[in-house]
Amino acid sequence: MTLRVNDLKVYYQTLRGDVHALDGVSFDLADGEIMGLAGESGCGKSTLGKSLIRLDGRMRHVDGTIELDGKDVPIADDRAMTPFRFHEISLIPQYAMSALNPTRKIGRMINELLRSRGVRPNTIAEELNRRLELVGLDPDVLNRFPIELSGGMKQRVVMVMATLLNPSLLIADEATSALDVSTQRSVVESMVEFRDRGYVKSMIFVTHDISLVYQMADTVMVMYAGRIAEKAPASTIINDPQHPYTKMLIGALPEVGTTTEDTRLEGIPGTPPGLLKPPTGCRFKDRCPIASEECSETPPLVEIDPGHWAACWKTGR
Amino acid sequence: MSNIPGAPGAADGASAPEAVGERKVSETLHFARRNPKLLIGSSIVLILLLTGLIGPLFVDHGPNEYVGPQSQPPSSEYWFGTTTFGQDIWAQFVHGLRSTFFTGALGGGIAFVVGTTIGFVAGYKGGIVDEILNMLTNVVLVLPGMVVLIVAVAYLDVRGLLVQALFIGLTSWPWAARAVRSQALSLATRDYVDLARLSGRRTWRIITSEVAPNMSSYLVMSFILLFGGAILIAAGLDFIGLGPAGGVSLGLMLENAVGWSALQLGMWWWFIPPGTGITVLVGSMYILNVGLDEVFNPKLREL
Amino acid sequence: MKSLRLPAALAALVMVASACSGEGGEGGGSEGYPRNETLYTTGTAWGPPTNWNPIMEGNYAVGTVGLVYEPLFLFDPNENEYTPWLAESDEWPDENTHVITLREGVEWTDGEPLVAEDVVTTLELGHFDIHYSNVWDYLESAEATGEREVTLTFSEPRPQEWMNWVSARAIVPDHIWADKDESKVTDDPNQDPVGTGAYVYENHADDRMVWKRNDDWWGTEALGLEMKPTYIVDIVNASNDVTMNMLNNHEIDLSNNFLPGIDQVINDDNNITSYYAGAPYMQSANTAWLIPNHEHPALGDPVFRSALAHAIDLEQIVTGPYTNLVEPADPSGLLPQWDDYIDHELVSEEGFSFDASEAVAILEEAGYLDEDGDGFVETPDGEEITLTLEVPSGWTDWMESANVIAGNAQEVGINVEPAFPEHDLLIENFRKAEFDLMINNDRGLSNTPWTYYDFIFQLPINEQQTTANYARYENEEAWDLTQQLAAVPADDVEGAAEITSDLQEIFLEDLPIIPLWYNGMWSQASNNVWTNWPSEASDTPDNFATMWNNMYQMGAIYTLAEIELAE
Amino acid sequence: MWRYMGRKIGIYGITFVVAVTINWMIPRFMPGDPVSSMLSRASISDPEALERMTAYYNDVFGLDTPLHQQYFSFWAGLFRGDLGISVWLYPEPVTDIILRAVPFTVGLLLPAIILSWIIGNRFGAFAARSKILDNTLLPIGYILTATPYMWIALLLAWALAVNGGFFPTAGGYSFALTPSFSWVFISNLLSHWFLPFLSMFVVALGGWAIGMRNMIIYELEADYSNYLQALGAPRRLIRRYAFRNAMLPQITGLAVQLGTLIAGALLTEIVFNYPGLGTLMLNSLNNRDFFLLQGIFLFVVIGVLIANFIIDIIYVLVDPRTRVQMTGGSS
Repeated sequence: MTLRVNDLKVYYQTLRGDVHALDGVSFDLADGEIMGLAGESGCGKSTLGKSLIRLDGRMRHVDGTIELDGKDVPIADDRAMTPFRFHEISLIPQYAMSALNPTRKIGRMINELLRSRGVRPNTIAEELNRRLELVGLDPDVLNRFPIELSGGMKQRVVMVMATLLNPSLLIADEATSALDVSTQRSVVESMVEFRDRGYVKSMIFVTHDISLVYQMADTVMVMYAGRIAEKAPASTIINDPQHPYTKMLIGALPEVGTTTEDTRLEGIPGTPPGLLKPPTGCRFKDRCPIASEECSETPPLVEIDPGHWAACWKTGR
Repeated sequence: MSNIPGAPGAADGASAPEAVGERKVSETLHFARRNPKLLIGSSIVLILLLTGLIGPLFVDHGPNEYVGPQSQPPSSEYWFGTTTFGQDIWAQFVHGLRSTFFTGALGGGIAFVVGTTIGFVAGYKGGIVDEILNMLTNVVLVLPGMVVLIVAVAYLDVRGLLVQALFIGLTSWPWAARAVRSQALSLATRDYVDLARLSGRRTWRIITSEVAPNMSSYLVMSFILLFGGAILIAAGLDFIGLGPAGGVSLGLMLENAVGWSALQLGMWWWFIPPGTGITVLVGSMYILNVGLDEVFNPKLREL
Repeated sequence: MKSLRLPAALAALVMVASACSGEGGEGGGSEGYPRNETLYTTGTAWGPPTNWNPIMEGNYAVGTVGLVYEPLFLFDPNENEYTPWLAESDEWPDENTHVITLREGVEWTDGEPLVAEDVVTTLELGHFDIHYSNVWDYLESAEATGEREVTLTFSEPRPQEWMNWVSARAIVPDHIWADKDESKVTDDPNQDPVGTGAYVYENHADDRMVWKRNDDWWGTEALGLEMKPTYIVDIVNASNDVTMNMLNNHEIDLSNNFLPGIDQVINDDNNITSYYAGAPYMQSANTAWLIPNHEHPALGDPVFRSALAHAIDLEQIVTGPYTNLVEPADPSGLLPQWDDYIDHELVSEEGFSFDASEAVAILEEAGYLDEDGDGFVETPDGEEITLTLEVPSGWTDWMESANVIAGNAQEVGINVEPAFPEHDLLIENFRKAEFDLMINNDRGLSNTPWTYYDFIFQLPINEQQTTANYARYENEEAWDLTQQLAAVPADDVEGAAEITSDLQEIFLEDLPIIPLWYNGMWSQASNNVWTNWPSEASDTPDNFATMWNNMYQMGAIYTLAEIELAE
Repeated sequence: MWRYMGRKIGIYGITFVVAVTINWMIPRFMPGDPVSSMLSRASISDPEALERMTAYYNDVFGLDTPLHQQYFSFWAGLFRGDLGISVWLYPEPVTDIILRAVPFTVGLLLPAIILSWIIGNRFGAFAARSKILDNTLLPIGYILTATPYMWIALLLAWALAVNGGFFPTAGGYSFALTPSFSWVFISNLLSHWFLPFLSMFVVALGGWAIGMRNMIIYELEADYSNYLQALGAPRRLIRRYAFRNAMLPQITGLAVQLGTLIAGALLTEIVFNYPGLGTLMLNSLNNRDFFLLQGIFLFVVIGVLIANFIIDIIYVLVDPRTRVQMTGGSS
């Protein structure tokens, strides 16, 4: 078991009170597992991605634990988290295009980063070149400035850089959304390859593009309003979703390539509840076509089939 | 001044504009009320403005009249003391504040109008118009404004506040134009502007109704900076004797104090108030501006 | 900490610099002029010294005439006497002939002796267009009638005017100047001046002129005058406050500027003195006049001018901007040094004084009434009167005075607004009669009140009035009298006074221009290094301690010999 | 590469032509006449002589030729380095007068700009470190940059020279000295230089510190900073990057602020009667010396253009982004 998240609660502090962005999230991630994390914007999927590596200034860890390879991950303590970062947990950010210091040559920046994390760059230089070649980049990019690279090249550089220390967990946060379809494909393929070669043990792939998830992910987790709605192997989610929300989500997809964000799920009437004062019970009940009285109780996340978890009173019986 | 990023949150305009707008306003207000920089800055500016507006009404003699004993230090009768000739320095100060505000507002205002107009048009229109306006901006930007002002103002026969403000306005707009241009440039490519363009609305309407509101905070801050800048330039001109003839301003007070050897005669009450007035006024404007920046710009709120 | 390295370096720099300033403050060091051999003056030069050509009046470094080049006579305004200087003696065989004998043993600094030809050549230069070309209007010939004897023959005797030339103009050496063409004479900066005087050129920079004593000067032997300072460093005028500061620190020995507030300094610091120990502290140097443009319908009317004159509260100006550093002028406008020429009886009868109600009465009587109720009078024809009083921008004391005068005038219903154009613009405007009112003091103390009356009454009126009668006042009788005054022998004070009395009658009747106050012979001295400055006290010298242009020729040169090193 | 530089040079060229034209135009189309001002000094009473001399000076100053010819001869003179003859300091050539003043102004400006820039940037970066520092240092910076140059000069003069007596109040060097390469002279020069320098330095310092503080805060919020934080890079490394990147807009700021700084130098010189271009400009103004005023204006403009050009080159050298674009790197 690589990662075990237990009842994680992370709130955003705002003027009007706490936004319950993650409100009791529990799941496991197995060695070698690539998990797609999907849901509408604002459902907490990015918050989950961030929480696992670094809470930003307004995020507050309220409750819950995280365990990585049996070790406790102290996400509330920024300083204690430092040893985990990069070495154990790494990130390909949403903004990979601008994640590199624009005024440093890429090689130099990587070296400086490595050195600051206690790694002698020359012990790893060869590996770096090999991995660059693996993703189809000339090692000469190290002598270039970020501005000289195309978006896809930068993306791949970030990918190589993020996984250079063979982390246990890689979080890819909307890592491909800024790329065109063919580049997306090759980046996704590289990621799978990295997992296969053991450069990363497991991966959480945050995206709104379910079709992309389907191509690469072993499992898919769907979140709704700060909670997990359903988690299951990718094919199950696509072909046999159980949670009404997942069903509507999949059903609302007009075709491959269109993103959930663009369509705004017009197929599902209503809007997600505000997370400032989340409603009691099932958070989907107001939009749910099959909601009934019992939905005013919070449904637990239960394993309805092996590896298939859902949080709905109507499933799993 | 290129450090103020584009209007945030412009992307989600369509979903629920009113609700979002309202929330944004109330949020801004909330932060505004809690920002010490904004509060301190604006209250000082306000106090000085009120002093300039109301103060003269409570002084029953003209600022240049010989009313009291000569060279008196501050006293209960003459709060800021008197000049070598027995003029009431408090009277000069309040009148001076008034004209300083006037020059600043007018000079800054003219620069603002010219700068933003050129910036908007250049950024929005693009192409050859942009090319020409940008060239113009760069030329005026490179020319040392104060020196041009000195040369030009020196040759004027009649010097008044109005003319001074006009000249200041006409030379200090370039950076505003440059900054507004780059902002407008990024806004002009946004969807809703495209939509407006497609629907055949006139450039001017699009700029005023679509582009400008989205950078209103930015514009407010530009105006304040131009305001403060104009005050400083005017003070400089006044100081070298190119101020309005027969008028009163804080810069002229400084000039007079120096000209009549207030430093050597130990009459600190003559040159401290006008200099402090200018410094505190402009400084408060700058601090107010940082406050505004923090209020408008969520990224800065956390610091 | 890297970020602290630069501030530290800066702090070190501060310490070094302030250490240096201690050294610099003493004003000496091995390369400097020794403090106790150097006289620091200021208040004479308004710009960097650029030439030493005594013919380029108004352009040469002050001191070029007086210290380097010398005149034939000095004039002593206190005693009203001419003292032979380069001349040894003179006589007037008849009213059209003046014979001047030069002093023996005077040498130019290049070793050549002073000869009669030098005087002739100097006069001959007047055939070029230079400032004294007009001597040839009344001079017929100048001849060297001996090695050291010059005979001047006049076509028209104007002794007052001629003696002005003799006592003000410098003689240049024939052996250098005879061969110069016109452009050389009028444009050459004359970098290496060869004179006869007590000082020679030493050095100059944009902000200073340095003269060095001529130890072979003839005057030491002939007159027993020993110039005390080895060096004179004449500092180009800075602003009032800078000068005041240097004086306070005794960095300068003599300031010939108007320094506002100097009365406080004189009272506080025993080592800074002026001619009088109390107000007005200074002697008078010239009269500041309010000059109306007679082409203006109201200002052309003597009655209106009289009303204006009565409206001005001179006391307010004297005590306000000037803090009693000047005195109100006599209604005749003549300087106190010309007391003999003032007809006091006439003046006390006909003279004006400040009386606002009188001014209002005069206006009313003459029909200047405020019919339209705007608070200001109109002409009897009902024309609005709006007058601008112009003084040069930056002349702070005058600007302030103009404000006072405008206020005074407004109080009696005459609409006067002050304006401060650039000096040269003002000059250009008043020359062309494009002004209403202005303050002017172009003429100063001289050997004869003729210079004043020439200034007031000169005719004819030209398209441009460049040196006199800016008011454009036309009175043939007055001009005739002025010309008669020019012809009175220089030593005939009584004869002159008779004519000036007639002139004063016309003047007070018509008030072509209005005398305001006497500008001071600004002079404040530090006694730290040099003492025995002229003052009203009986045990000190009485010459001027003012080194302005033309003042050396009026006795200021003696002051350099009379001052003494402080103990 | 050359496109970028060519463009810049093009703009500077146009600016220069505009400046020269403005410069040539202003005096000629404003009221006032240099020749009559010249003659007023010479006190000529004879009207005929006056006329002859007017013609003479008109000839010297070239004012009696048609306007377009004046314009071209103005340019021609410019290329010969001949800016005319001063009216005020007749008959000295304007160029000579200005060249005497330039070292003083440059000696004041250059150290003040460079030192205030370097130290101000460090202070700004330092202030951005924590909220407490930010809230204490920042208002000081704003007050400094809001201080009129002449006022800080006055305060310093009052405190350190008039009252304290630590420094001289006026002039470029002691009146007792003649320029030489001696310790006495140089130390004296420095003590006269210090206060004007200090007042310029202090005001400029505030501006740079604030600029840097604002820049660095935006840099610290930039994506690459966030990413480095997520990868556990130490604060120090991130600050170093942010500082370096914030420096780049500050270099451009140097060019933008140049005009203000020069204006500040002029005012400061006037307060201290420092024998540089500012004092000279005031004198030429008060004496309506067109040629001198024009000359000073041109010198200042040329100085600004050269400085801008140098700043451009420096910018290209230190900012890889422009450098890469200039060498034609991809996209």
